[in-house]
Amino acid sequence: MTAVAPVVDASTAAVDGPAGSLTHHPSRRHAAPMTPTVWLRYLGVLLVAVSAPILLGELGVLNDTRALVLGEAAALAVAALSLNVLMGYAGQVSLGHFALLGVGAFASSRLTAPTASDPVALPFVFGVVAATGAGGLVAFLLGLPALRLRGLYLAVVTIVFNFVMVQSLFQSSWLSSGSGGVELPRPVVGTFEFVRNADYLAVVLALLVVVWLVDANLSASKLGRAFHAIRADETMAASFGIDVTRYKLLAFTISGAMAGLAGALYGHLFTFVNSGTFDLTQSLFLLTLVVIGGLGSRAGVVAAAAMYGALDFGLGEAFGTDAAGWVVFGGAVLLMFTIAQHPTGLAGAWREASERRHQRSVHGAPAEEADGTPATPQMVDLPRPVGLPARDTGPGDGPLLAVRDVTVHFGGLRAVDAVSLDVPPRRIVGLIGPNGAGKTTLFNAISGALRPDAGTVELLGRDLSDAPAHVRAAAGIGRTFQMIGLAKDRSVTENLLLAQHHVASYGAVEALAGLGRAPRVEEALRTRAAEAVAALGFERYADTPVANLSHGQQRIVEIGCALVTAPDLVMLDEPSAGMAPGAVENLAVRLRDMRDELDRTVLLIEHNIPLVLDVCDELYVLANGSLIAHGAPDDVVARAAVIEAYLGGAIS
Amino acid sequence: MTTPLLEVTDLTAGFGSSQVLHGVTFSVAEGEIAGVFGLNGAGKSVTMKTIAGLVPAWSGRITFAGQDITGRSVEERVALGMGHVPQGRQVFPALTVDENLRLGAYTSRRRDRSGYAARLDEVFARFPILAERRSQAAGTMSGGQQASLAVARALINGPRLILVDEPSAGLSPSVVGELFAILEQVAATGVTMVLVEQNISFGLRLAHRAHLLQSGTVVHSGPVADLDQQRLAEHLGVGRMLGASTGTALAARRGPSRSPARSQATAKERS
Amino acid sequence: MAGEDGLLDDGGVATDAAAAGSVGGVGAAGSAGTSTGTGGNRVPGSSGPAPYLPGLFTQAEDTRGITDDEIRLCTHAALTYGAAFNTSADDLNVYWSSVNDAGGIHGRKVHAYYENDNYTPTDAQKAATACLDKYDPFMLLGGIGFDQIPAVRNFAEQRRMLYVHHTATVNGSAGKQFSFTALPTTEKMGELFAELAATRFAGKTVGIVKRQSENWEPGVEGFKRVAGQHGVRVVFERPVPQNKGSYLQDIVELQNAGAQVVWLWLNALESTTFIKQSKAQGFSPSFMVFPFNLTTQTLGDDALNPPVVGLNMSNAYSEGDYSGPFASYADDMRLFEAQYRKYRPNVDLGGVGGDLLFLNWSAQKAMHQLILACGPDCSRNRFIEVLQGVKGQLTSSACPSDFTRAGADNDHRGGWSASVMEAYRAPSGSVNLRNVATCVEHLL
Amino acid sequence: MAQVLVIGLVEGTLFGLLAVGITLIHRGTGAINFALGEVGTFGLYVAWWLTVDQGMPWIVGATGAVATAVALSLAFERLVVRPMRVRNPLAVSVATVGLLTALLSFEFQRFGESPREVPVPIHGLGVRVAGVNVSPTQLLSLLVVAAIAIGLGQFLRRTDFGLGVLAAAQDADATRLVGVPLRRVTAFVWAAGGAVAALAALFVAPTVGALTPGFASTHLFVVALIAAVVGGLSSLPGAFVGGLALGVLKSGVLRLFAESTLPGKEYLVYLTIGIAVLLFRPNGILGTARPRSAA
Repeated sequence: MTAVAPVVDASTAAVDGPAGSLTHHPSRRHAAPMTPTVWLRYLGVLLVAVSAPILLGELGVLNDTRALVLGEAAALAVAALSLNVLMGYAGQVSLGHFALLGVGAFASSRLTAPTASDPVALPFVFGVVAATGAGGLVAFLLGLPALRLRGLYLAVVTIVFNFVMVQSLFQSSWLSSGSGGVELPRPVVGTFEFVRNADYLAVVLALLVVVWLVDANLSASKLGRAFHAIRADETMAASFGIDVTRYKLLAFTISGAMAGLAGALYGHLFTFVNSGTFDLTQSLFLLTLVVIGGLGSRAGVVAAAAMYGALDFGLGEAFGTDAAGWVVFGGAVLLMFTIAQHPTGLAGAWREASERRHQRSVHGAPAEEADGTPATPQMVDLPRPVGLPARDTGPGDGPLLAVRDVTVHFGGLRAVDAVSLDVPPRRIVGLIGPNGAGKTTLFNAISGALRPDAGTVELLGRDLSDAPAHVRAAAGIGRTFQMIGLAKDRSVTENLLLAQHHVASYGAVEALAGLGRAPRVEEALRTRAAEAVAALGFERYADTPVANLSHGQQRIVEIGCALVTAPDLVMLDEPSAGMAPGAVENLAVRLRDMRDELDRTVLLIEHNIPLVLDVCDELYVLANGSLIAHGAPDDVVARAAVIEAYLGGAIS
Repeated sequence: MTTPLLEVTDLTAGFGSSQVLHGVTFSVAEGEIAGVFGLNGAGKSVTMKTIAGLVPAWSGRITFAGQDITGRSVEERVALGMGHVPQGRQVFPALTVDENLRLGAYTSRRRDRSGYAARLDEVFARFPILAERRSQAAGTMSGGQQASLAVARALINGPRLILVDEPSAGLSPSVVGELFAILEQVAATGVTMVLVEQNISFGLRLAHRAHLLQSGTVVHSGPVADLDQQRLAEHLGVGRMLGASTGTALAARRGPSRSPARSQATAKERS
Repeated sequence: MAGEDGLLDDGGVATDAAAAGSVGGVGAAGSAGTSTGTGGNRVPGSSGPAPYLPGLFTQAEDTRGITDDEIRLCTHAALTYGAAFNTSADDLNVYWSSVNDAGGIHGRKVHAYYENDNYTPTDAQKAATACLDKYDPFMLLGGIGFDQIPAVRNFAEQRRMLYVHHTATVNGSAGKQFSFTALPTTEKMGELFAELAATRFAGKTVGIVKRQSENWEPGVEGFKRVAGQHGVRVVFERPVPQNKGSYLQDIVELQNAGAQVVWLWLNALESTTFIKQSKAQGFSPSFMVFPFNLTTQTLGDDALNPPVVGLNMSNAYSEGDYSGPFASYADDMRLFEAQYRKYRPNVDLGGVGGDLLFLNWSAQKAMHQLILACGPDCSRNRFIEVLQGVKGQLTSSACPSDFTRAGADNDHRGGWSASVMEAYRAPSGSVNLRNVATCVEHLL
Repeated sequence: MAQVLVIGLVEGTLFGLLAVGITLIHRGTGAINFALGEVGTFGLYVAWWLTVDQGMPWIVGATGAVATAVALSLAFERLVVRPMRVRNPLAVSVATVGLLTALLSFEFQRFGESPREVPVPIHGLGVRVAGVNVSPTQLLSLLVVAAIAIGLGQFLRRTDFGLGVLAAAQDADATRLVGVPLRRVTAFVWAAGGAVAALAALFVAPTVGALTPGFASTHLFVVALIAAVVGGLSSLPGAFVGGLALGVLKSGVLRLFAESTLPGKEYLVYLTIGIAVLLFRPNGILGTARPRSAA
């Protein structure tokens, strides 16, 4: 068989390059902080969620069949929320998610179902807790390969995972009784047994409200923001101090815990499940719900689950239970249509509609002022956030940043060849050189975005050579990217909150519960972000998704984000690229403000030579990976060697 | 002046919300070599991609060989006689030299397959290195060899116009010299070329007319001959920096007097 | 694949009434024994509610689903033939249509409803819940489904609902209040299969391929117990998960073990696939399976030489063939075909589902006797008494049941006998099944 | 031992057939077509209707199956993939999940779960190797795979359009810049994928023995996916050999751990292999390292 030549398939770089991502629903409002009034609202909803089904059950309006269908829809809603955390927020594809529900259900059954061997059975609550724990643990294990795999390749692993659970573990004798399945008895409180589906529905709805609250807390905390950043661009996330590995595993664990809970609720609803209940077709159906609902939108995915419940119930009443098959068929066709035409799903369509209405009522979209140059914003001058070492404003003796012999090579090519440079405190140092000279590679080696093959990097005497990017960010390096490192589908304020990730000092559990230090710290971050927005003169755009701003405005927001945690060193990668000439003048003013009024130290890559000559105190010139000049800007620029490098040299 | 082979009027284009081209206008006569120069981010590549059809134009008009091709697909423009040496060469790495060339002649082979053999021999004669490695996978060849394959791939289709996008990018200085010789050969055949180049002195040595691009608009168009160092520096926004060395490049240019008119003559003989 | 106990345990439509087993021609005798309270027969439709017979159900629960002019039954079963075979409720109610046209039972029309349980425990509970809410039936009936029945039994016990179901395990029925089965237990079927092996295939080695599930495994223990006593050599035993798909490995190991008889303790689809793959390997032992025309007609000639044999709780059916083993219940078959010609002429009785419709028809015929015996003042308690008091003899096509024999520990099981069948080439050309022995308790 | 090998190879051809289909579509579109098995099964239902129901010869059924599968794939590309605003491999793959679920639920509703007799190209026992029968259909399937790989290989290499297909997989923009109509190339890739799916199903079904909805979309598809991954999702022969390897591995594992009652042991092995290959050899065991272009 003549081999068809193996082919480079750039579009799906196996391990690193993401194979693209699904379109996500960019929410406009940043999540509301957890104030007491919000708590009361949730309490109210919880009361209604519990009392309504019981009342309707009593009146006979909600008979067992209707309650069963609504119960299933509610459990699916919890499952949809869990998949939404993983795929919608953190962008990790999971096509085998129902297996995690199975883990929850079987774990709960192990504790709550009386069997011949151990007739004593623990109450429902233990089952739910065990299910949540087991779901989280197994999801954590599933998350480990996800650290290296992305997009399609992760999808393949999750599908096989689903298969292994259904074909092997869920039918093994120690977990279940072969294909016969297991029993999940209804909860009993004192003498009252939740036999009636309407009563059990109250339990499911109550837990749905709790999960919704947890999800809301998550979105309003640094967890949600970190997940969105990881989905948008892992390098950018690391530059804001996010430990991508830890937060990815956290996303899997939280999602898995919610899935385990959903599995227990689902299992106890039907009181009897077997391995077939959690097979691949169910996982794909859950995916359909989440994508149709609108990836990334809490309300969207729950609405999709409710829609399924209503349809399944309506058709069931009208045409008998066979009709459920057609609901699945309809869902599948809707999935294809959604992905093709409305990738942001129901939520997206809803938002676009409300936005159009909003548009008509208010004047035009937030556009840049006529003359193209926004009000001259000041640089963000904020006191150093609590918890960070006080900024070194004294006349430091050594250089703020010392780079020694950094070498980076890709394959045979030496991108950066033993480069050493010093950045003295409170100075603006420029780094120029023709295309492909290795400037950005050197930048990434300093900021930790890539690991150099040799050389050291020291900031204020602290050796950061082995530190990963997020540690260097926390150590006081703020940076921007050539292609604007921001979560573009989130608002300006959200990005400024995201930028303060490494100073958000509270734990994951506090974030999820919305208690402990979380509310206070979040409040502090919010005020700090508001001050930064005011300083930048962007009040009008506070809630505007960054994607809707002009290129120049996005660049200013990005610089604001780099400054919001008052870093010692600010690294800017071609800030003037793509800026209109007027904006470039503005940029020069602001760069000088950083140095003179904010005592910041700046390392600047730039192509705009006039800007460099105007602003920089010192200048390094890089060509073909090695330094060819260093000194005062006017002197360096005039050197023949520099011009030679720049113009590509005379033709031999 | 004969009607221009390629005419671009008030072209605007960009990506997503950020606009890159703010109204580009220039035209290229048959047989002429037009250089499009500008610093990084001036919009050179976007101009080429919009002319090629890869990037949709927001507004403005592009006419080629007398036809308005603003809305036409990439494939149709190639069939009309537009050849491309894309940025970064973009040869097909896993296909052999022979196969790359055969794909290059895709539209002409569909019209008449008979002429292909002759054109292939002509290309191999012009690029002996390619003849020697004809069955080698393109991806395993050096930068310079890939550059010549990319040029040959465009030539073999018998195009009326070739768009050459930053051919020297990423090549070591020594190979740039080789590439210059190749492009000189192509220019000698009288085919019309639009050359985009970051390496300005390289571009100036080849082009008859230069169009200077800054922040998405053409700030100056004119024959290379009457470009002097001062106006060039000013237009390119490179200011003081471009002191000495461009001067020498221009002087070298003026040596062998090459006006566009003369190369037009050769173009007529060939067709 | 949608998990379910087995793709088509016994061909989809196996409904309930076979579960009710049959009652000998009890007729008048039965009813006399029951209406102790009021002495003589009450004229149907006369005033005053039926006297409450104290028992399992409270007075309020006792007469739900039954009025003077109607009795409602609801069945959960795998109606998954899909539109291709257009199994609709009307196809399954031909017997009741004729009974109702003739005035019903004690003046009551019988309304039977069906909900699809799709072979999965979760859908089975959806079906059972729909049964209760939509129709508030007198009785819930469970079609064949080793995994569905335990799930719905669980549901019925919690809701104090009278539930009569198909085969289940011994300890499955133990301690149950509201659930009854008139069919042999899983263990009993295993024992009978062992006796079949000891008699028809005396001296031959046996290989077992069994579904790995606590609802199936007891049958194999029953088989091995009896096989040990009667010198049946089991040379191979292989548990398989649900819908394994490819059995190549197991087939080759069976051949290596030299099994001459293979007992497929699997559902209809799995058995069909297994036999097909065995024949492809040139391996033709005698197969013992759950026998349905669905399997034999899909296998065609592969179900012959040697003929597939099996045990079932009702009689074989082959359209238009009234000779030989069919003769003893030929008039029932003719009545069955006549009624279908009258009420549902477009149903293809010769097709894959024909024997299942006949099984369902004859089960309804047996249920008819039970309801008749329950008398005009029928109530749930009275029905249970009739059911448990039954000591019937052979009726036309369902095996007799006897609830008294189970003894004090569990009078909820009444099935003790089954029929032996083998595949044969029917006059119509398709490969159907025919009885070899009818309603036998033991083969040894 | 030979027996384990032969069993493995026989089952391996099933995985290999589907894996070739998965790889072809991945090469052409960058996406994984999760509906590949089901498109083939749908075609098989058409073949069943033509042959078993209407009594036509097998070849008529097979043509019907291939035509249906091609039409289905083209319709999917035209109606779902082409109008996609955000078209990246992941979005296309998730869209194929929609196609899989739609076909599966349609088949359940329309044909029900009852097993249907499978149209078989050549009857007869075939040849006996180490105690295992290799049916004529399985032998034929080897020929079919060879024909696909060689035929496709020749078409792609020899014809200009075929070269365009190969080029499009490497660099879509550059392909358009030489004048190749990318739209028609994408349509061809989906159509070819559909045809291979139908052929795979036609030759897998006789070995499985019964036709039911989703028979080629669950067990077989998942293992074929791993086989394609082992083949680097880029080389057709690599995918087929990957399938054979997994088949042999499965029969080995089942024979070795025959006593343990843990069901589905082979799937545990598949999961570990899948992850290992994706993490450490993303180009697959047979896929050669990517030729670095000098740029």
